[in-house]
Amino acid sequence: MSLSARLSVVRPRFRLDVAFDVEPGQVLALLGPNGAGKTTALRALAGLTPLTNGQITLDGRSLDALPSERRPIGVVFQDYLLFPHLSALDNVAFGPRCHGVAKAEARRTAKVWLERVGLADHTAAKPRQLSGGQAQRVALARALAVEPRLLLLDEPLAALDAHTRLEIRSQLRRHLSDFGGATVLVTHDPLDAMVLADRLVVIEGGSVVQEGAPADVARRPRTEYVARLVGLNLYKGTATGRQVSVDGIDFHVNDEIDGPALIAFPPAAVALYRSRPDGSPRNLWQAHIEGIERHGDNIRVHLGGAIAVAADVTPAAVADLDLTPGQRIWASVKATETRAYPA
Amino acid sequence: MSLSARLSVVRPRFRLDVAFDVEPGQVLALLGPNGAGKTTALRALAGLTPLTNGQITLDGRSLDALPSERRPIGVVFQDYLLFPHLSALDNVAFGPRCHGVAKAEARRTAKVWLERVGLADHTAAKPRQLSGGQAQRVALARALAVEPRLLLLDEPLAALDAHTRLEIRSQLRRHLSDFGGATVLVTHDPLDAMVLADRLVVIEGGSVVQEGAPADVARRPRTEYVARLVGLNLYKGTATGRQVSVDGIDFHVNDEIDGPALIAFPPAAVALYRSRPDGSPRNLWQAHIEGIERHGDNIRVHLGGAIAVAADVTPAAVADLDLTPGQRIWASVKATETRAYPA
Amino acid sequence: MAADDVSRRSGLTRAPWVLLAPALLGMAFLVLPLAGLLVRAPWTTLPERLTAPHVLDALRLSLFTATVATAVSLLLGVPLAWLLARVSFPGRSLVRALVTIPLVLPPVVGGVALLLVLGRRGLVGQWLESAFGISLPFTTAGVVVAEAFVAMPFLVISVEGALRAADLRFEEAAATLGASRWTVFRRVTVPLVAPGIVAGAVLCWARALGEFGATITFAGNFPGRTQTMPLAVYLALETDPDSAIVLSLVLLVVSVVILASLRDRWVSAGSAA
Amino acid sequence: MAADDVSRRSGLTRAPWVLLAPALLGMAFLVLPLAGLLVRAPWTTLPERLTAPHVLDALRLSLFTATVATAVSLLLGVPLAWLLARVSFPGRSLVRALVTIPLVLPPVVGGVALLLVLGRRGLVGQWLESAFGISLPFTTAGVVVAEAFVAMPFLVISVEGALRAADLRFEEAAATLGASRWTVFRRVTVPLVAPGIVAGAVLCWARALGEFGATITFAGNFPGRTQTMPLAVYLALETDPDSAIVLSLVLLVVSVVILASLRDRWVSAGSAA
Amino acid sequence: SGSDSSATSSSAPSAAASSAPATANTLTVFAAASLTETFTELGKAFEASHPGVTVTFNFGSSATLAQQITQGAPADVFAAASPATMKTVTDASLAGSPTTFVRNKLQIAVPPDNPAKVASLKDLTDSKVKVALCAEQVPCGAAAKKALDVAGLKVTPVTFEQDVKATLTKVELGEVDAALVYKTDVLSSGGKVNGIDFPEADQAINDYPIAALTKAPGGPLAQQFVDLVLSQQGKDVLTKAGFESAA
Ligand SMILES: Nc1ncnc2c1ncn2[C@@H]1O[C@H](COP(=O)(O)OP(=O)(O)OP(=O)(O)O)[C@@H](O)[C@H]1O
Ligand SMILES: Nc1ncnc2c1ncn2[C@@H]1O[C@H](COP(=O)(O)OP(=O)(O)OP(=O)(O)O)[C@@H](O)[C@H]1O
Ligand SMILES: [Mg+2]
Ligand SMILES: [Mg+2]
Repeated sequence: MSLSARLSVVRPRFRLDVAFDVEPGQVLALLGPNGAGKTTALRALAGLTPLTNGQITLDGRSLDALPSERRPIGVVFQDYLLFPHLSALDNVAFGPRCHGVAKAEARRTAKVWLERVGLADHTAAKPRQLSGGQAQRVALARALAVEPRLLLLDEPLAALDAHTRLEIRSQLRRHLSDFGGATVLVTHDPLDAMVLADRLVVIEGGSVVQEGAPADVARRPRTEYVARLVGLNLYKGTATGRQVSVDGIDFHVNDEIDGPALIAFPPAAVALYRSRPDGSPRNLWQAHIEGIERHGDNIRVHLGGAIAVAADVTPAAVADLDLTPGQRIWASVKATETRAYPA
Repeated sequence: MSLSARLSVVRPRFRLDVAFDVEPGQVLALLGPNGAGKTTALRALAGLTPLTNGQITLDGRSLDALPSERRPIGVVFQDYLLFPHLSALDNVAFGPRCHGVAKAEARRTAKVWLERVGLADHTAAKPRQLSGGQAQRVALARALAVEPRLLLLDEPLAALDAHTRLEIRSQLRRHLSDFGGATVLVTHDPLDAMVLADRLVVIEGGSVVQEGAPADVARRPRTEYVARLVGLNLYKGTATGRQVSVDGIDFHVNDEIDGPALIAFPPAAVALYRSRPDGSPRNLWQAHIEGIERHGDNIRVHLGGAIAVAADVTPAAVADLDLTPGQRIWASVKATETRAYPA
Repeated sequence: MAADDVSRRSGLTRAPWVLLAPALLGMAFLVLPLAGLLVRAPWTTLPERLTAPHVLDALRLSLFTATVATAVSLLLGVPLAWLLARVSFPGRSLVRALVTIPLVLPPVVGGVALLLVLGRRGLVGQWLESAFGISLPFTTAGVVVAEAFVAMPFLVISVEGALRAADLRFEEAAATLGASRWTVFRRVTVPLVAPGIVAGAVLCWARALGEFGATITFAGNFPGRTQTMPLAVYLALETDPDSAIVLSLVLLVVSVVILASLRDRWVSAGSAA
Repeated sequence: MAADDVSRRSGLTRAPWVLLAPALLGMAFLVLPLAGLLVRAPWTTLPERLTAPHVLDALRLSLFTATVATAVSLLLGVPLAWLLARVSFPGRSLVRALVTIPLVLPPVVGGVALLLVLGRRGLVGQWLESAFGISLPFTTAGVVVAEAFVAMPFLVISVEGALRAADLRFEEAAATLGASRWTVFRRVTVPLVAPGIVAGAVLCWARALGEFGATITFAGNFPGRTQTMPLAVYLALETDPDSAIVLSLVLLVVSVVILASLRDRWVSAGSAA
Repeated sequence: SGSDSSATSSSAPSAAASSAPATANTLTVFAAASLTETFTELGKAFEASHPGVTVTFNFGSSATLAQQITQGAPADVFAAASPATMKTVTDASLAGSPTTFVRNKLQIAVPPDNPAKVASLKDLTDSKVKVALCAEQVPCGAAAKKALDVAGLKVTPVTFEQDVKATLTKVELGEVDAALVYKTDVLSSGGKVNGIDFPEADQAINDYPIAALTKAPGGPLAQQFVDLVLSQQGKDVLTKAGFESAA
């Protein structure tokens, strides 16, 4: 087993308590809302924040007693932290130099890495002459240039534009599969997480609330945060047979289930009606419109009432139904689009 | 007219030359790849980088000669720049205090703003005790608390998690419509741009390459960068009637057009076949697979050959076709899904 | 953002020898001579020497004048450092070098120079006396002037260094929030470089406390009025060297106690950043 | 990221009076006494006084010893400052206060203290002489020792202030790249606080250049070997004050020229950040 | 100085009181640092015989004091350690003709164990003997040079000290084997050095001049203090400290 971490960090108004393993070659994504403790966990792995409790084992070796500089790690920080007095090239060559590589050789390595991240033209630039995205790419190159066994990335793609992000993302994947080390990635972007990670660990308020393969997490979110992340509406209810009751509304579902249950459905599965539609009364409730906003090509309607629901409708539908905030409306969800699973 | 800007900044290895107007209450998004000059343009508007040439007019008043502190602006910086020695509350109260508001009053205002961005619990925290996302929300509150006439935002939502981003985004919209000032927003996130902005200006290499309403830009991208941003394949070709020829491949399109033309279609509109399909030979070409990656729920296949194309297919299709990198394959696009317009 | 964590993992055990060895050598070099003085001090007659009235007078005067001189230096010196670090004007590097003059000038000559300018017959002193009836030489105010003249450059230069090392972008951020240059200075610049200002003030205070040559020349050596501890030490050296060592030790102990107790508070309060 | 742009919009015209007034007053206060000396200087006899052989000897010796003393101080003092700023150990605040001792100690007493420790019969000096045949008093090396003793605290304290104001997170980033504490110090810490180190070195050099009391007490006064400019000035003052003023002016002009020409280069090279 | 209780009116019987009424009960004496002990004692005596008068001393190097006086310092009496420094003041017409009130004679000072076995002036010429002399610019150095010239000896010292106390300190700490210093200094060291007389010392005697200053704010008190120093009482105090009386 490559990385095994049990991390506990106690702060005056915050407490982190998480445990996870990462197999060799695997990428673990840490997801969580702002202030969940993702950066704290990463700092603990890097040896920059002392553990109050717990242990970190990498390739069978305990890292706990090792200072940062002796840990075989590479870190990309959330705000880059490029050395302001060194050129981009020397920033990247810094790591290899520290590992005993001769100057000329280290610079050659650095040049190769800068080329890989698409900054061959900016080797001589000082960090203050780089744009935000350029700086983050240099930081990425700097972390990768030490050929770490454990790569720690705090929002590595956040400042990259769509084009570059695609490129760097696939290069990152390629490089990761090359050296077979463990990677821990902090990101807010569900797409990044889905594409890059083999496993997700979702942290909220310092504790793990869900973990699993990206597809599983995406299909069966366990908290509202995860549900929003993967674009689903999520409710807690009580199931009896094929029926889940949530705050007085009965949802008919395809899954056979009993007891406390979670039920999830995408906003696009919600249909809106000006008057009560005929037909089966299940999965149907009355709501009022709290807000309307553009969402990609569609319109997202926020519904209040017994439960808060997001519904995605086409602009045409908005015009047809003449939707306005405050209006009362009927909403329903197709049973085939809802997914129910034990809470 | 609220804001009218002609900005020209010359640097040793870079030259910015852009012009745009922003109507009162309008939000203009500046998009562009890393290093395009977005931050430079914002700094010029804020009076932090001197103009080599050009002029800035806000509400009929020229800002050129005014120092930053006399410009009625609010700025959120790409790396927050919270004052490390002040609490979150005092960071937000700083602006009102500078505008002559009494201390107690300024703190009240600040408290309200921190509540609006969801940080009521962190008023006393110093910046170093905040997570990245919390810090950025404080920066947002700090910029808004001075009730600026021109709001400048450099990636204001980049560090926010999905949940908070949704909230802050709609609050931002609400506040913008309240005071009716002009807003210039730099972002990489096409969704942010689409949802928040009334108009997009796309910069590449220091010059404007496209501008217009978000929907127009999304429908008719003019550069590869914009095309990728809005998720389209884009090619330059020559049109004759309903046919556009791109590097030897003939595309049949719905639009009547002649001369140099651009043609765009979504990756999902590309169909893949193991052997040459029967039927109309148009919109059909042979390619090889360069890469395969997950993309949301689908699989994105990168195709090489006469033209580079991204194709989105379902996981089931990948299994059926047994796609592997290097493989040769036939690709086609439905004529109804392609859009052609003059280059 | 949690850089303060790092201090927790520090400790002498983790300091590399290549740094620790010169550091300890330097410390020994600065502190050992004190040991020499302690060995040599006439411990038996110490109490009576200490309680002599003029010793307490001199000590009180020294602490008072050094503190006032430091306050004056802060008032004039921090803006001067800011000017040198943040405002570009022609001849700036010359002015910066001129500011170091009182450092290089042998203090006795400094005292003479002060007499030439601020003395009763000096360029400015004449006018001060006729216009305001102010005469600085041979007064406690004169001691403050002499000490400030000699000590202020220490403050100016170390604060300027701190200002240059500080991140300008915070000042830019303050400007966009509507802060005038003065507000930026007061509410952003000064708090950010507080550790540098504290360091400069310590240098300035200590130098003022130990000032001898310029003081005796410009302000004279009148007990209770201008006789500071270093002047008392000088006279004691003439008559009774052992007594001089005792007086020096008193000066040292008092200043070390004050610095050790005060500075930690300033430093932790000032450098929260 | 382009904070350096801000300097372009600076200028005296934009400096607020509330800062400019005290800054200019401070500048006048430090520079005016020089005017006094210039007015008083015996310009007619200047050339012959300057070309007297011992003047050039003393000047050369002063520059040499002050430079070597600064080098020694950098070698020992920067690590010491690092120890005080970055490593927490029991008694740190006491050590920090003890380091200021040579500042507060009247220089003549400092010289006596050095003799007590490093003199022929001193605690360490005895051993130095018997073991290595090294005797410091009355030698040029002794001048360097005396100057370093007096001037090093200026370096230590101002560098410590700069270190405390620096952003620790860059050092953390270096550590994650595999840099040992020593490498972090050498390749990250020192370049980042370069402006502070330059400021400290300037203080140290200037203080060493002007050193009088400790030097004459510890190293004595022998032309060509231990007679530095301040010693020459002091003795000239006894018999011929005009001559003393000329010598002082020479010292000043040389140091101002050196500082004005060198510092800008250091500062711009060091503070590229 | 506990005579403050006496009436102010009694303090200035002379007519000069009207010219400087505010300062007439204060006397400011600028004196060479080597006179610290003796003059402090004489000052007390003066205060005792002049009720209501306070004597303030400003002790320092004679050259510094001369500088201060020529720059307008409010001094009544100047007692210098050398005629040269007094001359600076008289040249500026700030003092009447000075009087020599004491003289000081050189001795060879050696550490109590006398490691170099120095017994005479000639022994100082031995290159193995470390010798400290005062610099020629200061009075004791001038005297030493004169003595050595008279003796026809050439001594190469390791240092030319800035004043006699510094020279003495070098002997006390054993840094040098011998030095030429004043007899008063040997005496005041309280046995930490031994003094050796030598015949040439008589031809190299240093005079201490004293003068009342012409612009003295203390008026006639200045001359009265000078008179006290020149009186038998003054001589007693000074010779007790090792000074030779001035003929
Ligand atoms: N101070 C400077 N000196 C020289 N060149 C600079 C400076 N600041 C920025 N540049 C260069 O100017 C160009 C534009 O930079 P800018 O920061 O405006 O880009 P950006 O569009 O904000 O990019 P990003 O999205 O990565 O933040 C870049 O090529 C950058 O390297
Ligand atoms: N040095 C510190 N002292 C006290 N509290 C801190 C410190 N650093 C962080 N915190 C707190 O610990 C919690 C976790 O912070 P952390 O930086 O790990 O969050 P995060 O998950 O990385 O968030 P983000 O996505 O916004 O970067 C936050 O509530 C933060 O306020
Ligand atoms: Mg974080
Ligand atoms: Mg940018």
